[in-house]
Amino acid sequence: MSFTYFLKRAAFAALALAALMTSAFFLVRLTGDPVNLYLPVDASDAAREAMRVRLGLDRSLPAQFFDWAWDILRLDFGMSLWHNRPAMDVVLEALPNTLALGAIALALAFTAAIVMGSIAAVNAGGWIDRGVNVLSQAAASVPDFWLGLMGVLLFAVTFRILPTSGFGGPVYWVLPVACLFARPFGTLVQIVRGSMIEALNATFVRTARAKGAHDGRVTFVHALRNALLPAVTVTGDLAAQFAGGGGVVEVVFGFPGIGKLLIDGILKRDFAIVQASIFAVAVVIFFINVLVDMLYASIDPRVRVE
Amino acid sequence: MNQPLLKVENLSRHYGSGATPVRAVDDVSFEIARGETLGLVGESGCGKTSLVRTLLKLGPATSGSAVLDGVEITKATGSELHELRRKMQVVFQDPYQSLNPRMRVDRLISEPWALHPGAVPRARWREETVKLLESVGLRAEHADRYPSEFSGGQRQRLGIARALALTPTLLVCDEPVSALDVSVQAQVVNLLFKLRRERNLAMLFVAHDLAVVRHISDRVMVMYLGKIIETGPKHSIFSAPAHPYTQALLSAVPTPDPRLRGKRNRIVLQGDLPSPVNPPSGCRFRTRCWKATSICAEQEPTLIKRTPAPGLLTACHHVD
Amino acid sequence: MTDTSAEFLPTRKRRSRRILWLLRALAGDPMAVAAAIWLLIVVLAILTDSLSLLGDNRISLKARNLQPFDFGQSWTLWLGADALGRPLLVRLIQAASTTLGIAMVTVLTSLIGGTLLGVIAGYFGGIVGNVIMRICDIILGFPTLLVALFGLYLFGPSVSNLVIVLAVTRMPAYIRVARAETLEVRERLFVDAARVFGGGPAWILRTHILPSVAPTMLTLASVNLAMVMLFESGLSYLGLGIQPPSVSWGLMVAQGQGYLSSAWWLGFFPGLAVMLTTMSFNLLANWFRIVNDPSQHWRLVSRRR
Amino acid sequence: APDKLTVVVTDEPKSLDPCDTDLSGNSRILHNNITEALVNLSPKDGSVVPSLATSWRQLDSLTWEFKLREGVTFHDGKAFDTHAVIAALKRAQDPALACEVGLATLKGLKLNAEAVNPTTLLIRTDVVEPILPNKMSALDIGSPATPGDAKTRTPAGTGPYKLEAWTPGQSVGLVAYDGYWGNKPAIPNATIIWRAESAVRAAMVDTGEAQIAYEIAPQDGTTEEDHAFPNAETSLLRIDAQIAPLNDRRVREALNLAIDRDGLVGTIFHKDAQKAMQVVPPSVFGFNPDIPVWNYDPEKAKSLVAAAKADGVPVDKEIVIYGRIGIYPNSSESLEAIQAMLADAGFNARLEMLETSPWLKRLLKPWNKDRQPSILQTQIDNAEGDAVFTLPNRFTADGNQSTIIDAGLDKLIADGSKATGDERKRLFQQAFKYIAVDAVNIAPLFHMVTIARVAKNVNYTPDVQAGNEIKLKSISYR
Amino acid sequence: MALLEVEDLQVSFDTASGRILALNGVSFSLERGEVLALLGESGSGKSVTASAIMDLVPNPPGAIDRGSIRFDGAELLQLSRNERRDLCGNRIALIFQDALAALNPVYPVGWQIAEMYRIHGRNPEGGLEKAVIDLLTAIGIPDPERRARQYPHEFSGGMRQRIMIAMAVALEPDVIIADEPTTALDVTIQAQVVDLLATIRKRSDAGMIFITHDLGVVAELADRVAVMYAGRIVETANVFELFEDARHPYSVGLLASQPRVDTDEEELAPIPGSAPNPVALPSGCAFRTRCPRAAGLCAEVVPPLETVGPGRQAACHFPVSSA
Ligand SMILES: Nc1ncnc2c1ncn2[C@@H]1O[C@H](COP(=O)(O)OP(=O)(O)OP(=O)(O)O)[C@@H](O)[C@H]1O
Ligand SMILES: Nc1ncnc2c1ncn2[C@@H]1O[C@H](COP(=O)(O)OP(=O)(O)OP(=O)(O)O)[C@@H](O)[C@H]1O
Ligand SMILES: [Mg+2]
Ligand SMILES: [Mg+2]
Ligand code: NI
Repeated sequence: MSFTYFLKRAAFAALALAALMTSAFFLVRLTGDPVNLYLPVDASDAAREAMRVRLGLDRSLPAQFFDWAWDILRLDFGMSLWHNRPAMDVVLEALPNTLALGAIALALAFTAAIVMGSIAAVNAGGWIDRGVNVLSQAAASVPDFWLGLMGVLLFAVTFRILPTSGFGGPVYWVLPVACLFARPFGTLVQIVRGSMIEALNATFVRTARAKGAHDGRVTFVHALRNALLPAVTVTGDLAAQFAGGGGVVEVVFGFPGIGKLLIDGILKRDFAIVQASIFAVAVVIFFINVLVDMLYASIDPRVRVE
Repeated sequence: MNQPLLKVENLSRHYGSGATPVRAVDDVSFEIARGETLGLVGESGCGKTSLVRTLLKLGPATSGSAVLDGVEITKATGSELHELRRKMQVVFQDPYQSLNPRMRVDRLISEPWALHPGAVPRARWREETVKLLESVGLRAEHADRYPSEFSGGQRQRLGIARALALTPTLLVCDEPVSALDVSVQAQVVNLLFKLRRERNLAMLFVAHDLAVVRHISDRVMVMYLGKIIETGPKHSIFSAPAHPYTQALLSAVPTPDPRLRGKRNRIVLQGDLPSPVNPPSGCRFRTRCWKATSICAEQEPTLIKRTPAPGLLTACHHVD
Repeated sequence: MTDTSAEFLPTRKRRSRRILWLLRALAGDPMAVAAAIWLLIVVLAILTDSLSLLGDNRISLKARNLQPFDFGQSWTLWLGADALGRPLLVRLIQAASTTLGIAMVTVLTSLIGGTLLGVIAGYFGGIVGNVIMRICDIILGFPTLLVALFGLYLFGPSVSNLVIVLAVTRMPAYIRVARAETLEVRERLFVDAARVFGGGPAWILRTHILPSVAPTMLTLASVNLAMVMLFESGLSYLGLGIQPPSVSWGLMVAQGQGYLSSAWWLGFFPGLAVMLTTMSFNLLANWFRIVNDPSQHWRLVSRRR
Repeated sequence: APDKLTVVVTDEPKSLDPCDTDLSGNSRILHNNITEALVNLSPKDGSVVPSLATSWRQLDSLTWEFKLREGVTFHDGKAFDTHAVIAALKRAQDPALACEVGLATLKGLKLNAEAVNPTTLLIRTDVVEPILPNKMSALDIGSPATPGDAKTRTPAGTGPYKLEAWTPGQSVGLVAYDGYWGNKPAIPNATIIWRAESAVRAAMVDTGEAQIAYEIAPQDGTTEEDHAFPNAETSLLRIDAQIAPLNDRRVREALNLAIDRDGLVGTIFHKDAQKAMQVVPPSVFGFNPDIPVWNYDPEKAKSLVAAAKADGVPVDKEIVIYGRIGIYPNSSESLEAIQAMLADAGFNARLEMLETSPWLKRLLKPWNKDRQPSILQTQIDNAEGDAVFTLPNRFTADGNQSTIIDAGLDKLIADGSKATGDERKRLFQQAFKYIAVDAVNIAPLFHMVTIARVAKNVNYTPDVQAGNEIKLKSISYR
Repeated sequence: MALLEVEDLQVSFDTASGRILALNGVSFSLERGEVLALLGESGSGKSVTASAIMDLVPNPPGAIDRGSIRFDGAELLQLSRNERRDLCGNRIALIFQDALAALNPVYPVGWQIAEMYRIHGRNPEGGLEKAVIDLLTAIGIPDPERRARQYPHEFSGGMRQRIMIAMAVALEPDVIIADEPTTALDVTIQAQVVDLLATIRKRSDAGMIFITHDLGVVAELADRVAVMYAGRIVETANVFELFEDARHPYSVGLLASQPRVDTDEEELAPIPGSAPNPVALPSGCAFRTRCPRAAGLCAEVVPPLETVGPGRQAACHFPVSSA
């Protein structure tokens, strides 16, 4: 992957980002005025109006937009109303948590899925395959928030071996990771299994067998690398989704990540936070996509020509 | 009637734009008379399908003209094009792909009529379908099946029946038998042969199997890398080929006769077909030609009569 | 290149053969059978409910948080009662019709819209196609949750808005698949053949492309049904989807959360229902895929090793 | 005994600025832990007791004098004196800062402070303010080093604890302040964390993750460790009395009669909640004990509705019940139940649960002229103990959330606000009676209780102020 | 004793439409240094025969029901999986039809050739790298050092097929099975590949099974021909005998339907009808529905493969007599 290719992609991503941010700007503003939320209900109309003026919300939308766009160009995302701090600071505090959470969950899911999916594919049709199939379908179908609640009920409330929620040392990560793990794991097992079966039936695998390669070599050297591509694609998509926050799971566990920040930001009409998070997430997604492309190219030489 | 049915002049078809387009068809001229069969042979990737698709107006011509029965194909649009379509039909290579697997045979065959209201009144569709099926050696009850229920040879017959539905004057066949087994291939070749005679069809018959071309064509055209390098009546081409490529092509065809093994003077060409993106200068065949000299790199040979063989036009500097 | 069925059967016999084959294929996959049975139960339950055969569903604060598995009670109370004393089982069934109804309508909307847009983008390409695809990119650029949040905030959380929002967020997936399929089908020879016969874009889209794209889209839809259910549950859980007094499984889990340690069954059963139903859709979609892919048929018929 | 205590609350504080202590989330952490006010209110009877001020008196109707405690220093080393108070008062009233205290408690009042000497302070008001000391209990005094043009996240006060760290999204840590003027707290380290879910908060005390958890839902608050205390909140439904059919008094009365308050208490509401007949709890100055409680009488409700209908009131019109998600534990269950009760009485009522922001749109004016008839779920808090903190604005014609427009009531409230003593009490009682009995634009529900779960080994009994204060210095391990 | 002897091999597949008997009692033998052509229409079971020998029949849906495959005196079907793997590539090598699909797209071709040595623990003289480059040179790939590092998609069809061949002959196996190695190629490229195979067979004394449906290539390369039809071998004969004097009506039809490039003929003589449905083969002789000589007996009794002349056999009740 050449540097110019990277630049091209970056340019395209920047365009998309601009469109994204613009639509975010207008969408966020359509969700309503934050003033009521930030003043006591007893505050006078004058006080409300004063706040509107202070936040620049009294001006016309285009005027607000140009100011805002100029600020964004200087990477100034404004102050968070709720946190009383520069919005980017708040976002950059939450982002690493989310990324770590997503990365751990995905890495585990990916590894486990490769192993289980391959085993199932090698034994396609057998009872191991059926077992893995049911397990992975269940994992792919379980609502993550429910899994979280039941995890809390079981491991925190009943057995008291894990904290109910919150953030801190490794024990605090167990339940959120487990919840986020389930769906990618289920999906990936299905995908790995499918592409593995396909790869195992491919002519080049027959070639490998005809060459006298033993099953392990056939499976892991020849089939797996070819079967990896769809799994990598899906993992990339999932990673992009996770970059936007573990959403519901973060809420369930009070995990201070970008997903919770975003949800709170919207509920609290904290425009700066919402926009800064969207921006940060979009940048992360861009890098995830580049990474996936690089991974792709390193796995499959046919992609490299492009 | 001296007017040829189809007259193609300096036709080119390039894919992609910019500095290095794929010159799939490059400056090709030829004619087909009414009732005549022109065979087109060449290696894979030499531009046969591209030429066919340009003639059928499935893709735009880059330059040049093709006139069918007085109508300029490359410029035709709207109702003119619609009328043109009736005169010119196609049989594709792959009988598994060219029939929509979700349509029943009666619908498949009547699709041209549905698109040309007035060709055949709806009430007679069934009757005509049966007639067509019978003319290609199928039976009436086959009209209620789906294509997947037919064998390859039968499917190709369906394709032919459908192509004949609008009683065209020119039938373009893009490798109609390459996907078929030998025993079945012969059936289809015989069928085409018979139909051509019965209906006075003109045909452009594309193949890379020289034996089949020899069998069915009146005239043959050899294509190499987007260019026609030799053309002429079948007998001239097959018995006195003048272009080294034609010679090599003919000699490379294995003869089903073990006694000739090792006795024939076989020419085995070295290397592969060069890329049409960046074809060799001058004569395009020179990179694989054993006769090539410096002139071949400098000057492109024109397609002219160079040998006493009747009607044979050759594009080579080194015809002896 | 083998000809698998050169011998012909009358149409009716062929159809009954197909049904037989489907049954045999279903029998070959016990999980699919289980899934089908579960979905059947759910559908039957919704039917009985819609015919109001389920009896009393009134609030009864005295029966608040009644324990489940007390088989001495009327059968509607076997799964206990909710925080307002309504039989949980009946609530679950009512929620099922909301959840499934929303999923169905959503999937249908995005299926139809997405397929049309995708097919158009794929067949015509050009500016229209580009615009459609760029809009898809933008929708996909937002975290899905965010689009949903925006949508529901803009228009207020109501069932129809939920459907619209979910349909819009899911649509890009359909558009992409439909476009990819169309790009592929467009290059097929039978499409070229139709063009040679004089078929215009409308004809080709209607008679050749849409029918060819349909099976893939239907498979996608069945998988999506599961996804939409999960997503709706998630949104309702966050308080953005279904609002009380309407009820959906996700909302029931959310409401049950407040009773996690005092009445676990309030959140447990609806979540389980989501999981089982989602899984059933996934399993059936899987089965459907295999049934429609001749190269995988052996999975369903043979057990010989 | 352990030296650490963890308290779990519902929300992260919005700011930790001393001028924002009107928000209970901020106040719980700051008030009397980090920062202190001149005076405190006694949890027993609501009387004003000394804190940073040792004594005070009214010099004339518009002037008050406060004597400040000596030898007090802020956590940042600055001395506590009149300048600090003047600065704090200025900040609180600065419109640019939009402080909660200034906008809510001190609203409508211009305060002018003047230092006589470092320990004597004069405060002048622009209108008569009989309960100025009471109001001063809401004004926390931060260090004069607190920036004047922005809110702070690192407050320095005079309280027994100083802020150690605020890790956004996670916790606020407090440590005991060695230079505190009063008694040393028993527990040197305190952490405040927040979790949105009642069940989780409750479980955290069980698992030892926290020692005190507030706002436990009634269904969880059933163990010995759970303490219910009245929290000065009164839940009610505000009736939009201007839109038909709710503009008919009989219909509003019927609404009240149709609600089975006895059925709700002990199930959806905690058993210690008291049926309310007016919008303030009995502890508030001005509470009127003579207003009768509504009885549950669906038959009478039906007949009232029928009578209204006979007079051409469009009683079949759909009435929306606007609820706010999470306004108190079980808020949507309570409305679901109420909706069913109304339906039983023949009302065509539809429930709509709203997030805070859209709910505020319904709560606050301006309202659409041709809006639907509606009932709004709300609750009114009066921890300050005087009716003046409840009546104006909510029930006066110029109020931004009032559905009553009644000149007589306005006058009652205005007069009461200026009066003192029994006269004040009488006027306020009259106002409450008018609202509850004559205007009937509310359906009072309950004087609410909050449940706090306290670990067995912790010595802490929440009082009426526990909604706004965690009196950390009084907490100890057994 | 023959190098490779296949006897009464039956292979079946379970499919949705029923069980397919892909091989229905196939017997033939291969001598050292001999080229045996397996000739037959699409679907006649040629590839399945190769798969069965290489232990590549996918199970499920396929299974070897009965029969024996003896290689160099050992009964292959009784060997363990690993023992058979050790033979594959090492002593019996397979060349696939579609080289693009048969080469692993994600590894360089040099690596894939070298893998052959690695799997069987061979250490060629001069090291792996040299062995690979030597092989590539031998099959006529220019610039072998660079080419060895390239991936399959960077080669032309002919070159890929030659790389497959290089891989197959790397360990100098005793038997080479080539499954239609030239079918997908153009005539000029096909000529190159056929030449390469001819060179290889001259150089080594390996036996070769050459699967094709191209009579021309058979005439060019084969010593002996086995004609397959619907999962059976219907005729085996010396290549000269077959072309001059075929006995089975199917062989005769095949020869007659082939158009020739070196002569003119007015009308081809196709075999009527199409290949039978493998799920429902006609009773008795599977060819009878298309056979001009079919009689009542053909529908009842499966004609056994009988000797009809010195070293040649045919499975027909009414063989065409040499006239
Ligand atoms: N749509 C296209 N875009 C770009 N290049 C194309 C396209 N179609 C064909 N080509 C290129 O044009 C050249 C001629 O292709 P064409 O399909 O006409 O060859 P052909 O002679 O029909 O080959 P075959 O015998 O394999 O059918 C090839 O190099 C091919 O790669
Ligand atoms: N994996 C499989 N599953 C089901 N049937 C199979 C499978 N492989 C082969 N068959 C069937 O076995 C029969 C013989 O197939 P085979 O591939 O040996 O034919 P072939 O002679 O090699 O044909 P071709 O010339 O097309 O390569 C066919 O009827 C085919 O349908
Ligand atoms: Mg072609
Ligand atoms: Mg084969
Ligand atoms: Ni989610």
